[in-house]
Amino acid sequence: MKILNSEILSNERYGPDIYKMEIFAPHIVKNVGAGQFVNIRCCSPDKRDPLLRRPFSVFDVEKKFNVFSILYRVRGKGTRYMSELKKGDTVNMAGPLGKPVEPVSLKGNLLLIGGGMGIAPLNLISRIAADEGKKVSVLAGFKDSSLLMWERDLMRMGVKYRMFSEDGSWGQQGLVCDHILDEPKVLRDHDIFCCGPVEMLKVLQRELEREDIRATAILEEKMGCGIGVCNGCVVKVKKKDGIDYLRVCREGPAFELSEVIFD
Amino acid sequence: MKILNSEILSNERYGPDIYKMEIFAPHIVKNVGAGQFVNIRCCSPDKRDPLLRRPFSVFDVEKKFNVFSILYRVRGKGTRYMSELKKGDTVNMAGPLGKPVEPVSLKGNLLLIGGGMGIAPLNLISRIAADEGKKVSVLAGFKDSSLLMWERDLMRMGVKYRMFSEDGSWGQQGLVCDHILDEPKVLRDHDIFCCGPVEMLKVLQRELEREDIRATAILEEKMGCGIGVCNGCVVKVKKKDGIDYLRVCREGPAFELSEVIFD
Amino acid sequence: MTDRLFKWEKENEKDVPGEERSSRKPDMSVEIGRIGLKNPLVACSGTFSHGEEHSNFYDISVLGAVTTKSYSLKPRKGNPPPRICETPAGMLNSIGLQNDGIDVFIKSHLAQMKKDGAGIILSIFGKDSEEFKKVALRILDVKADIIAVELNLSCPNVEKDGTSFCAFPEEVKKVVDAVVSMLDIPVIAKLSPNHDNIIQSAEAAKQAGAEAISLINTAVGMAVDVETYRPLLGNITGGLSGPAIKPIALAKTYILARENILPVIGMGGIFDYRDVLEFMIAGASAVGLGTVNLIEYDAGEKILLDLEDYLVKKNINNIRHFTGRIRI
Amino acid sequence: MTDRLFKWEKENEKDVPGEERSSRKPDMSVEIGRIGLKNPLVACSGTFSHGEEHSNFYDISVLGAVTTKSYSLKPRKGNPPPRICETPAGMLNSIGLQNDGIDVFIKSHLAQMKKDGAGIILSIFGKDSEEFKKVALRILDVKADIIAVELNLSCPNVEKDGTSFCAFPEEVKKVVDAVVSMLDIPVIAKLSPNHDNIIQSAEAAKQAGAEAISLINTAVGMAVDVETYRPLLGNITGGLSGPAIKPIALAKTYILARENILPVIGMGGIFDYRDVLEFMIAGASAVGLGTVNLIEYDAGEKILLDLEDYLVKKNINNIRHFTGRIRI
Ligand SMILES: Cc1cc2nc3c(=O)[nH]c(=O)nc-3n(C[C@H](O)[C@H](O)[C@H](O)COP(=O)(O)OP(=O)(O)OC[C@H]3O[C@@H](n4cnc5c(N)ncnc54)[C@H](O)[C@@H]3O)c2cc1C
Ligand SMILES: Cc1cc2nc3c(=O)[nH]c(=O)nc-3n(C[C@H](O)[C@H](O)[C@H](O)COP(=O)(O)OP(=O)(O)OC[C@H]3O[C@@H](n4cnc5c(N)ncnc54)[C@H](O)[C@@H]3O)c2cc1C
Ligand SMILES: Cc1cc2nc3c(=O)[nH]c(=O)nc-3n(C[C@H](O)[C@H](O)[C@H](O)COP(=O)(O)O)c2cc1C
Ligand SMILES: Cc1cc2nc3c(=O)[nH]c(=O)nc-3n(C[C@H](O)[C@H](O)[C@H](O)COP(=O)(O)O)c2cc1C
Ligand code: FES
Ligand code: FES
Repeated sequence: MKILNSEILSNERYGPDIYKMEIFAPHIVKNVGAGQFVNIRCCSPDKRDPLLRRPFSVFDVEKKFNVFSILYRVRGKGTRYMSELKKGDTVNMAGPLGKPVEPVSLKGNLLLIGGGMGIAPLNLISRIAADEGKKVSVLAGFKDSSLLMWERDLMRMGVKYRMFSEDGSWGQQGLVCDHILDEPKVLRDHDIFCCGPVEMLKVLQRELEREDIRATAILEEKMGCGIGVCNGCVVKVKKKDGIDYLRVCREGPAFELSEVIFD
Repeated sequence: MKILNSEILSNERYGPDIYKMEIFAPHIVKNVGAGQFVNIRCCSPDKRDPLLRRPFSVFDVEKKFNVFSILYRVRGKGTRYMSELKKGDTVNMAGPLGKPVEPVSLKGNLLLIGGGMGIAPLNLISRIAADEGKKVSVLAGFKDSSLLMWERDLMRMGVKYRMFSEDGSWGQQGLVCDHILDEPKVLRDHDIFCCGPVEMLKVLQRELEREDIRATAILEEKMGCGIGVCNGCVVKVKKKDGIDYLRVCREGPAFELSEVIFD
Repeated sequence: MTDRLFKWEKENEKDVPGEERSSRKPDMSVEIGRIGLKNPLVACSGTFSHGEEHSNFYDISVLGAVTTKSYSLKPRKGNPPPRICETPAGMLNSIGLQNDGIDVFIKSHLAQMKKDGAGIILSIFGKDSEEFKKVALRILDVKADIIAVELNLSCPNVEKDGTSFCAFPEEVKKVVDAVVSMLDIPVIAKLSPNHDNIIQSAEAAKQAGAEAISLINTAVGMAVDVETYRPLLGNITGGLSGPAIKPIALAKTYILARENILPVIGMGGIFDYRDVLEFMIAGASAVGLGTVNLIEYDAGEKILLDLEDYLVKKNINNIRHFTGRIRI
Repeated sequence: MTDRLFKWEKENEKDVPGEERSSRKPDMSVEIGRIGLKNPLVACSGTFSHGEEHSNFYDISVLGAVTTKSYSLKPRKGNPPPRICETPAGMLNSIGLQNDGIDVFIKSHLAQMKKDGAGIILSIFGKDSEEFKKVALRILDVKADIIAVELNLSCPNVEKDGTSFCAFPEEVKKVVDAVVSMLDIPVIAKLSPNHDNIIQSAEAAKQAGAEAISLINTAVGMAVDVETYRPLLGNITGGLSGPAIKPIALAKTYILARENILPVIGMGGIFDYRDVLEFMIAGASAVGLGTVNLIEYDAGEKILLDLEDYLVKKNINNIRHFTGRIRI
């Protein structure tokens, strides 16, 4: 593995404060699995601010062109720096990192439940599954309609979806978990992957537990290194013999939802 | 006085690694005196790297257009940041700072002795004196010919000059101080201003002392604030009652050459 | 405040109507023992001279108080240059308490400061408790003009390798005692991060009658010129300040404030209003703006406005709300 | 190493001919007491795990040595998250010595490390000298595989507010003594910047038979979430590392190395070869790369090459040339 300066092919607005960056990177495209991420240095090499790399899920890949993309929201100085990069600039990046999520879907059907920017890794899962001819359904919840462009991407992948927004400006008004247990039998037919804010995952965990339905959660945590050396990015997980702290960047980012302890 | 975000009108190569930046700033143009400088923040406001402002002498002013310029060499991360700014960007800047050098030339003739980037403040002195109809002569020494463009500026001001370069690629081969005492009588006829590397100023001090000729030196020192509050930028100066530490940004940047203690 | 080529662009920069701040202006005042300040922002000693320069940039009387450069009995020339060196997100200084001496301050600078109208905290320094006492004596006549005296017990630039009074709680006590016995105005003891006895030092200061603790002075640091093998400061070591040390200063503030010995004026790397809130939440009753004054000359005014705006936005009508609010 | 769309651009990135480094390769080896290293670059404990991950980026056997994560007698789960927080030019961590325990290290990780081929410094931690002794006992069997044992006497994340063994020189002595009495391989004592007694601690370590001092561990620091009023670390305070603390680390290195008590392995904020030289000029015999490993995964290799290039350029044929060269 190498840290490479890879060329940016495009870096365009995807929504208010949201950008999609396409990067030419054969080594990522060749090796990436669903759920994996890249770790990006967000300043020129002689600067120490911001100091740490920033992790971003791989959003999509275009095998033929050796191109992959990330979808990111501008939150602070790291993502602001990224948003100012232009086509032809390079981005200093390591990856793919994290454990790819399990070979997709024994059941043949996939249900992806996303909240906000949590849709980023779900998009790649969807892409891979769709390419393999699996049936994919998406349930996703948002504050507003700022990720509306995603609908087009899903349509192109031929994926079934249902959207919720808190302000009612996109899809149904409400939260994605509101009706999650309406049809438990359908849920049981699917391999479920979810990613989103902790609040959403907590509700999902509680609801799915009631019907004893399994799901794979893709988690985020502040990272020191992204490669498993610092033990900085741990989440608390139930194990037979008590609790354990597992690294999102190494044992994760995918965990069995029921085992995660959010506190 | 204010810290202002002023608009850059041009920022172009002047020589290898040397740039001239033209800035629209009525408040600087109106108030600036010879020898004064501006203090520039070399990163976006949310960054802490580089932390301190960087001082640059005012190189030239175009009163009519409310424009002034600085001439700078790319040395480190601050000047590299500046060199990447474009026409239309703004630069966060305070000034004019420092004490203007004394009302120019009682003697009517000016001799400016410069070394390397030390020509930057001399250029403004020359401009002001020339505008007042004073006779200006310039002696300047360089490593090579990288500041060759300056010759054109001097020609336009109608200034007499003689250049030296260590590698012989511009003007006479040698150091600017080599022949400084060839005609002491001529020197005595001039108000002398000098600016350049400490090594040059040391030699000049020694040589001029021999003939008891006065000169005004424009000095540089690492700065904390540039406005006189931190006492960080001091130089050692001989005073009647011993030595004293004077601030380059407040009592300076111009000092009586014979009083400065370089050690 | 953009200085632009095209005048009409200026027009668009007017305040958005409806954003009138004054209608629900929050109460920004704080109390530090007997010291009342109209807001918690105090300019740090040595980074604001006596306020004259910053007055060119804003009306410094908006500040809670201005701490003067540390004054000693006799004028001090300070340390040999270079005295300043930039470090990652920080800076080193080895000024060495260059100052005109307390007499010159009283005779000339004080009048200027009174005119500028900010509350004055007079920082003083002496080589031992006797000298501190002598300085205090000079202040007696003008004590009505100053809010408090701050004792610089923590300058890392006068003794070898940065040792200072506050290395020894008993010294702290002696010095505070000497000054308190002379002057019946509030006394603030300023401590350093270079010793691990801040709690003991604060106890000692309290016992001797101090009103508050200022925390932190600079951390001992150093930098080397790789080409010349020389230290980048004339004094070899110096004091590290700025954002780099903010986490250290916050931890010290938290660890001391929690003990409830004396109110804490927290400082070290504050650059914006969020930094101010961090210090207050960790336990500070007021805060010091230091290095930021060297870089953003109008920081005092700007941070104050930002703080007020934030309180309004959050519907908090009292800045004291934050002190010690940390949720553990 | 640019990954570019146009292959022919890659062609231009070949080394410029005539820059063959090997022909005058400088001597990079250093000696730290009985410890000989092929070059002064040591990976710091806790930032390199046991080397496996970094092996994906370069051949880690080029390093002078790799220090393992600190291992304790029993596995430790570490502190609750969040454990990481970025600060200006630095970072806070409160990992809390999460590790698999010394037995797992010996049974599984050690074999991996031997395969990777770097010299091994085994960092250990115990809650008291007894526990240190027990850990040392386990190492007896594998002592041939390791260059030295480093005693972590300075982790700010296990005791309240960052207190650690090295607050007390007598504790330092006891622990070093306990380990040295068990193990006849070189012992390194790792000290912290949080106490002002490094000279005394180093003396104590020497008396008890330590071979060298590692300096510095992280500085106690803190950060607060202004919106939630919570500390940004689960453990409230944490350890500050990275470029922010480099000036502090350099000063400590200088102040200790000058005393000539024991050789110093200097660390704290090293990010490039010039930082390495600063530490060596200030007195370090070798240096530790810490936080940089988390960000530039191939830093070890890159800094080594840059150092070698610099020595060649300057016509210096021995890296030991720099140690303590400071010109005062
Ligand atoms: C494995 C992993 C995958 C990720 N994938 C994506 C992705 O595909 N797209 C994307 O937009 N983001 C993603 N993130 C989050 C992304 O890394 C952060 O948004 C980014 O680091 C923020 O950097 P910054 O410098 O802009 O903000 P900072 O200046 O670091 O922070 C600005 C503000 O945002 C908050 N913040 C920082 N990180 C997060 C976070 N992870 N969640 C919520 N708030 C945060 C901070 O607390 C702070 O208040 C991922 C994170 C992880 C761990
Ligand atoms: C009053 C005053 C007026 C000045 N006017 C000009 C001017 O008109 N044009 C101009 O190009 N520069 C001028 N300088 C110098 C200029 O401020 C520095 O070159 C600049 O601060 C370097 O910033 P940096 O971040 O690029 O370099 P840094 O990253 O700070 O430093 C890079 C390297 O350059 C060295 N360096 C930094 N400053 C200086 C210096 N002043 N002299 C020599 N070496 C230095 C550093 O030691 C370091 O090795 C002036 C300085 C002063 C004090
Ligand atoms: C240039 C400079 C000079 C200083 N002089 C003094 C001083 O005279 N007396 C004092 O008590 N503290 C002095 N300090 C310390 C500051 O008052 C403050 O405690 C410290 O810098 C930490 O705050 P900051 O990080 O915001 O600067 C000085 C700091 C700087 C940067
Ligand atoms: C994430 C992290 C974990 C660390 N864990 C340990 C440890 O287990 N044992 C130890 O002695 N030091 C530990 N340290 C301290 C480093 O080894 C080093 O002393 C310190 O970080 C200063 O160097 P740096 O600024 O280059 O990182 C850790 C540091 C970091 C950042
Ligand atoms: S971020 Fe370092 S172990 Fe995961
Ligand atoms: S730079 Fe601060 S006084 Fe001159």
